[in-house]
Amino acid sequence: MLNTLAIIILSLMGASLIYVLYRTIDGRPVERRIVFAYIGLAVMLPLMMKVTPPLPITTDVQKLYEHIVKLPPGSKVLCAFDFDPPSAPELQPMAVAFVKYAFKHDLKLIIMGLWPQGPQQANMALQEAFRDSLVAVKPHEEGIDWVNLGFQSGNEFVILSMGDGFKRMFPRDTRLIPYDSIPILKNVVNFSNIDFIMNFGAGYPGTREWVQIGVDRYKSDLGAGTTAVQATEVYPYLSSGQLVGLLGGMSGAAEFEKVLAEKGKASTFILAQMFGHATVMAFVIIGNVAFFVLGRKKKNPEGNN
Amino acid sequence: MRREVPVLITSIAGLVFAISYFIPHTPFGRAESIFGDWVSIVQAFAIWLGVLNLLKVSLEKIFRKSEGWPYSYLIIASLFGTLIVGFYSGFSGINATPQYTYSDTGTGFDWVYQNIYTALTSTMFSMLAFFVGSASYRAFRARNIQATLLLISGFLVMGGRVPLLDRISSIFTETPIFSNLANWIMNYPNSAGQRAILIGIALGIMSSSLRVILGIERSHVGGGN
Amino acid sequence: MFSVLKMKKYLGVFYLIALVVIYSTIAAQVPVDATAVVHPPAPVTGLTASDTDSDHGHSITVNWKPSTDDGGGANSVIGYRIMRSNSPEGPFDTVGIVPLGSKTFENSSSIEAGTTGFIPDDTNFYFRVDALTADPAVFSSSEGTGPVHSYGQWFNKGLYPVLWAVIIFTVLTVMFVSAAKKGKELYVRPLAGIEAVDDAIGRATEMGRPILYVFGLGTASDIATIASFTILSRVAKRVAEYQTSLIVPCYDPIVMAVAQDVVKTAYMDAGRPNDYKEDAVHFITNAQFAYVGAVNGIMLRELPATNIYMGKFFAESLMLAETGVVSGSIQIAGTDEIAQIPFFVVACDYTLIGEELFAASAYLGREPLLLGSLKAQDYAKAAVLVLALFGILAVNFAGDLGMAWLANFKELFKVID
Amino acid sequence: MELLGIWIGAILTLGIFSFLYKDNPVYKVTEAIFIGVSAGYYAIVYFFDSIYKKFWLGAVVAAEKDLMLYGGAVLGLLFLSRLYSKTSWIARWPLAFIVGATAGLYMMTYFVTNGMNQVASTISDVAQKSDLAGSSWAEVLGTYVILVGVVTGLIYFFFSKEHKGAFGAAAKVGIWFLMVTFGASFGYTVMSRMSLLIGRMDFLLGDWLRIIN
Repeated sequence: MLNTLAIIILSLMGASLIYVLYRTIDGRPVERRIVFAYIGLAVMLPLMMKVTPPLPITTDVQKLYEHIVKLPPGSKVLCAFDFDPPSAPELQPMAVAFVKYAFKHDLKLIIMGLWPQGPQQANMALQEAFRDSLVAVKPHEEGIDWVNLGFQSGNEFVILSMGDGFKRMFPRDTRLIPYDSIPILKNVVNFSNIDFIMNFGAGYPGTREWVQIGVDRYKSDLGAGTTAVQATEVYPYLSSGQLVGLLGGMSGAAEFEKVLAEKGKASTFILAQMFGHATVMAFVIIGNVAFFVLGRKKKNPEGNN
Repeated sequence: MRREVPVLITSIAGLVFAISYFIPHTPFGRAESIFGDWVSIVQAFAIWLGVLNLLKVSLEKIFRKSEGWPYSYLIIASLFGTLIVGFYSGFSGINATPQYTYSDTGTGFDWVYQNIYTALTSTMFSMLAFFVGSASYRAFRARNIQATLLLISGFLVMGGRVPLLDRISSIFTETPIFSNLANWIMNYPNSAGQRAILIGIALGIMSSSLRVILGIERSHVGGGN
Repeated sequence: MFSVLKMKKYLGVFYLIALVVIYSTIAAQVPVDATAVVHPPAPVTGLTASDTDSDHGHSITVNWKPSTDDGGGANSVIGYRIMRSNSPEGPFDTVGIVPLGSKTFENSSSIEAGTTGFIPDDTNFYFRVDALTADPAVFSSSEGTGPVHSYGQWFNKGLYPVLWAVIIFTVLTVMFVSAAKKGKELYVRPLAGIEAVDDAIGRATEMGRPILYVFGLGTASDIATIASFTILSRVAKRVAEYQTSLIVPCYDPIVMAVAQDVVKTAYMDAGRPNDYKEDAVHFITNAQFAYVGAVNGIMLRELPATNIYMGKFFAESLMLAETGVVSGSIQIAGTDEIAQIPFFVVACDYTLIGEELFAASAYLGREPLLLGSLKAQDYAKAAVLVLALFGILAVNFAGDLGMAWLANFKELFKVID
Repeated sequence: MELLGIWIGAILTLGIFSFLYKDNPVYKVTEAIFIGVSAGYYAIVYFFDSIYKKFWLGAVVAAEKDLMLYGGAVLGLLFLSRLYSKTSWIARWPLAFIVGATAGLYMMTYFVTNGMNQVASTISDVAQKSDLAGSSWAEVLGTYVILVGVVTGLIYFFFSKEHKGAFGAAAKVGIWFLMVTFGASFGYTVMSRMSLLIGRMDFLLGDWLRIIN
């Protein structure tokens, strides 16, 4: 019911764009609020449609996956949650998928955050993971299978000092249990005892800082999930091998869920993402068609860019 | 005194971190970790400075009855509201057995975070989606070669990174042409451009850091050179 | 008769014995059938321990060849336990457990004496590695190794290239800065964006419309904002000469204060101190969207002929640029926020990209510090280009030229910390 | 309590979205709450995780006290002198410390990670992937694209020579590469923005109105 309704409205919207094009060429552009309405609906309606479009797995995601599956059971994974609620739609699904995978394959998670909101997002991800039936089959104990070290101020300096000893920056976990009396952290002194670092980064401090210090200075293996905005900036680290793999934005998250065979939110969001992009592209085209039909404004000189 | 001391502090701090990169041996390795601790603590106080400053500014606004002053009451109220909930959650957690932290799931502070903070921040930024839309309709023009190139590659990435253009191409072929293309653009031309920028930035940061450490650059201590 | 009775009695005894025998044999069978015995796996071989190189000490690296039953053979190994002791005889205690497949373990500690697991430097230790199986009781220990002690190194090997590069760069910077201070003419190429400013101001005069100058959300300590001040002073000077009007709405009070005396001085330099109006540069608010709203309002009311955006911009960039297009102004932008540059490029007529912004302010301000370091950076870039191209040739043709050593040229850049 | 939370969240969300229609008091109210709450949030987190957990527990109540931490606390307190214009100059000391430390760290990290390692991989890529053996034509092409892009891009950011002749041509190619790069980040930024909105829509339709689940 909702599904069909959504489809009908969306197709009507598509058709009406032609009228918008006509008006724009006619020199009577529609006002912003109309455009806002288009964007809003284009994102809202697909959420009502239970469709997951086919998604090819990109090499960046594949690389990360191949590295993760190589981690033997019992490996210690440092999981850095460096993002806040605004970036959650992109990064939370990645985090959830990763945590679920880790628990199912008995990877030990050491969670921390360079962003104040990180550890709280981690808590949410853990709650979500525990709801998974396959994770629930065997109990996962805090302090043995995972620990949340919380947040520490100092941005990249936190990573730097962790090179001397994690305890230095995280003397206690979020339950205020002293570092030395947490079983999972027994014999974990610094990066040399960590098998893999997974970073979910939304900006500064984030993936770049982990590459600069965690990888280039302390020689750890780093995988990253970043917001789309960040992704473009960290791609060079991917081709130079400073990152083992990269999940970029919502589609990265969806691919990650697919490759890990975890049904998650990102897969359900990707359709809305498609329509959102389509709308923006349509408006760019309309705007530019009008721009050329009406002829370049006289006042506009040959810019240098 | 007001100039020299800060400049000296800057140089010392800078040198410690620069040198300890090459010389791990004590005292540098050790000094580095101690300074690292300090940075962490100082930044925490800096945040508090910011908060107190906000309080100060809002109060001034109210006393001066300057434009939009009634909202300042609201700012102060919500600030204190959050602080009270936070401190309550925190200290009751510290005194409880077993201890829990201010941000654990189920605490009042976490409730504020989940329902108020999250809603506000996420929505604030999600508005940008609308603005991108209207800007793409009214402002983003292929006004010259560069802008045209930008828009084209933007299009390929936008349409290729989600199965949008592939939907169209799938009529003719099974292989996800556009997804591969977008992926290629990201991995090669994009990486190339980013690398050029990165290298530029690296040198830029290096020279500015150098000026700061050598004490030639003093704008941060509130003085020309 | 009585013998029969006897017989019965012995029979009972016989049964008894028989039962005992049967039960005992069954009992003997039980453990054998119930649990499969875990045979101790092959121990690890080639165990070595040495001080971890290029560090501050307090760390020993242990290497070994995995057990033959790790991933192969009896496939019984589930991991390795690294044991340490102060004497060859032991007692050994666990310092780490690593998953199967591992070949190395770094036993390091904090440099703070007294912290748990602290490894004092120059103290002898002995190591042993146990190959563990599913049964905690069944494992096989390797030969012990040692004595080994940790110590700090005075220089981090593999960083020589970095060191040289840093030294050269430092010398260059200091050289050029002092040269510029001495007033040596250092050439900086003209930038289209800056050239355009003058025409834009001229045009504003013809149309009798104001110039809008926006700093963005940067604070007075951001390099981008500092660069922007230099550009503003140039703009203000021209504006004063052409007797056009200038609007500078500010987001940050301190930026506003600085901007005010920048503009004031510019008017004085132009010889028109009386034309300067206090309210040309004014504070709006430091809430992002409120600020954008206000500036957009100004654009639509005053219809400035030219909008100049120079400094640090965030999400507001496209909102400003969009309104600018709608109000039909020429737009010139410059920022070092990579994520915002695209929006400026497609919405503005000219955009200064990243470093260009700094170059522009050096070009206009002729400020020795900026000029000097800009030069140093240029030379560094040139060096990078030359070395990179040479490196590629070297790596590709070293073999053909019979100069194998050239093939390692790229190692010059590879930083192995 | 949870339901109440969701309703409050929804009301605040709509309050902010009301800005899309036009700037209005409702938006201003939510904005004010936004400023207050986020300030309070940061204050709490930094207080408990840094000042309490790291400094207080580490230097004041711990068994073996790390007295060095007091140095940080003193520097930090100096920051607060900013609040009074007369003493504000003292705040330059901690500021100077932070600026210096950052400069010292950045000088190395940026130079190594963004400088040397990037150049190194540009070189070695060409060395490794430049023959069709073992890598697809797309990779081979890509490798050379990276090489050309990096070189011309750097040339564009070279300010000591006017863009004329062959040099100018190279610079032009450079700016084209930069534009493709910016195009990519344009596309990705749009992608991010859409995701944020999707997140909110999911909250409104799913958690609040329960239309989708």
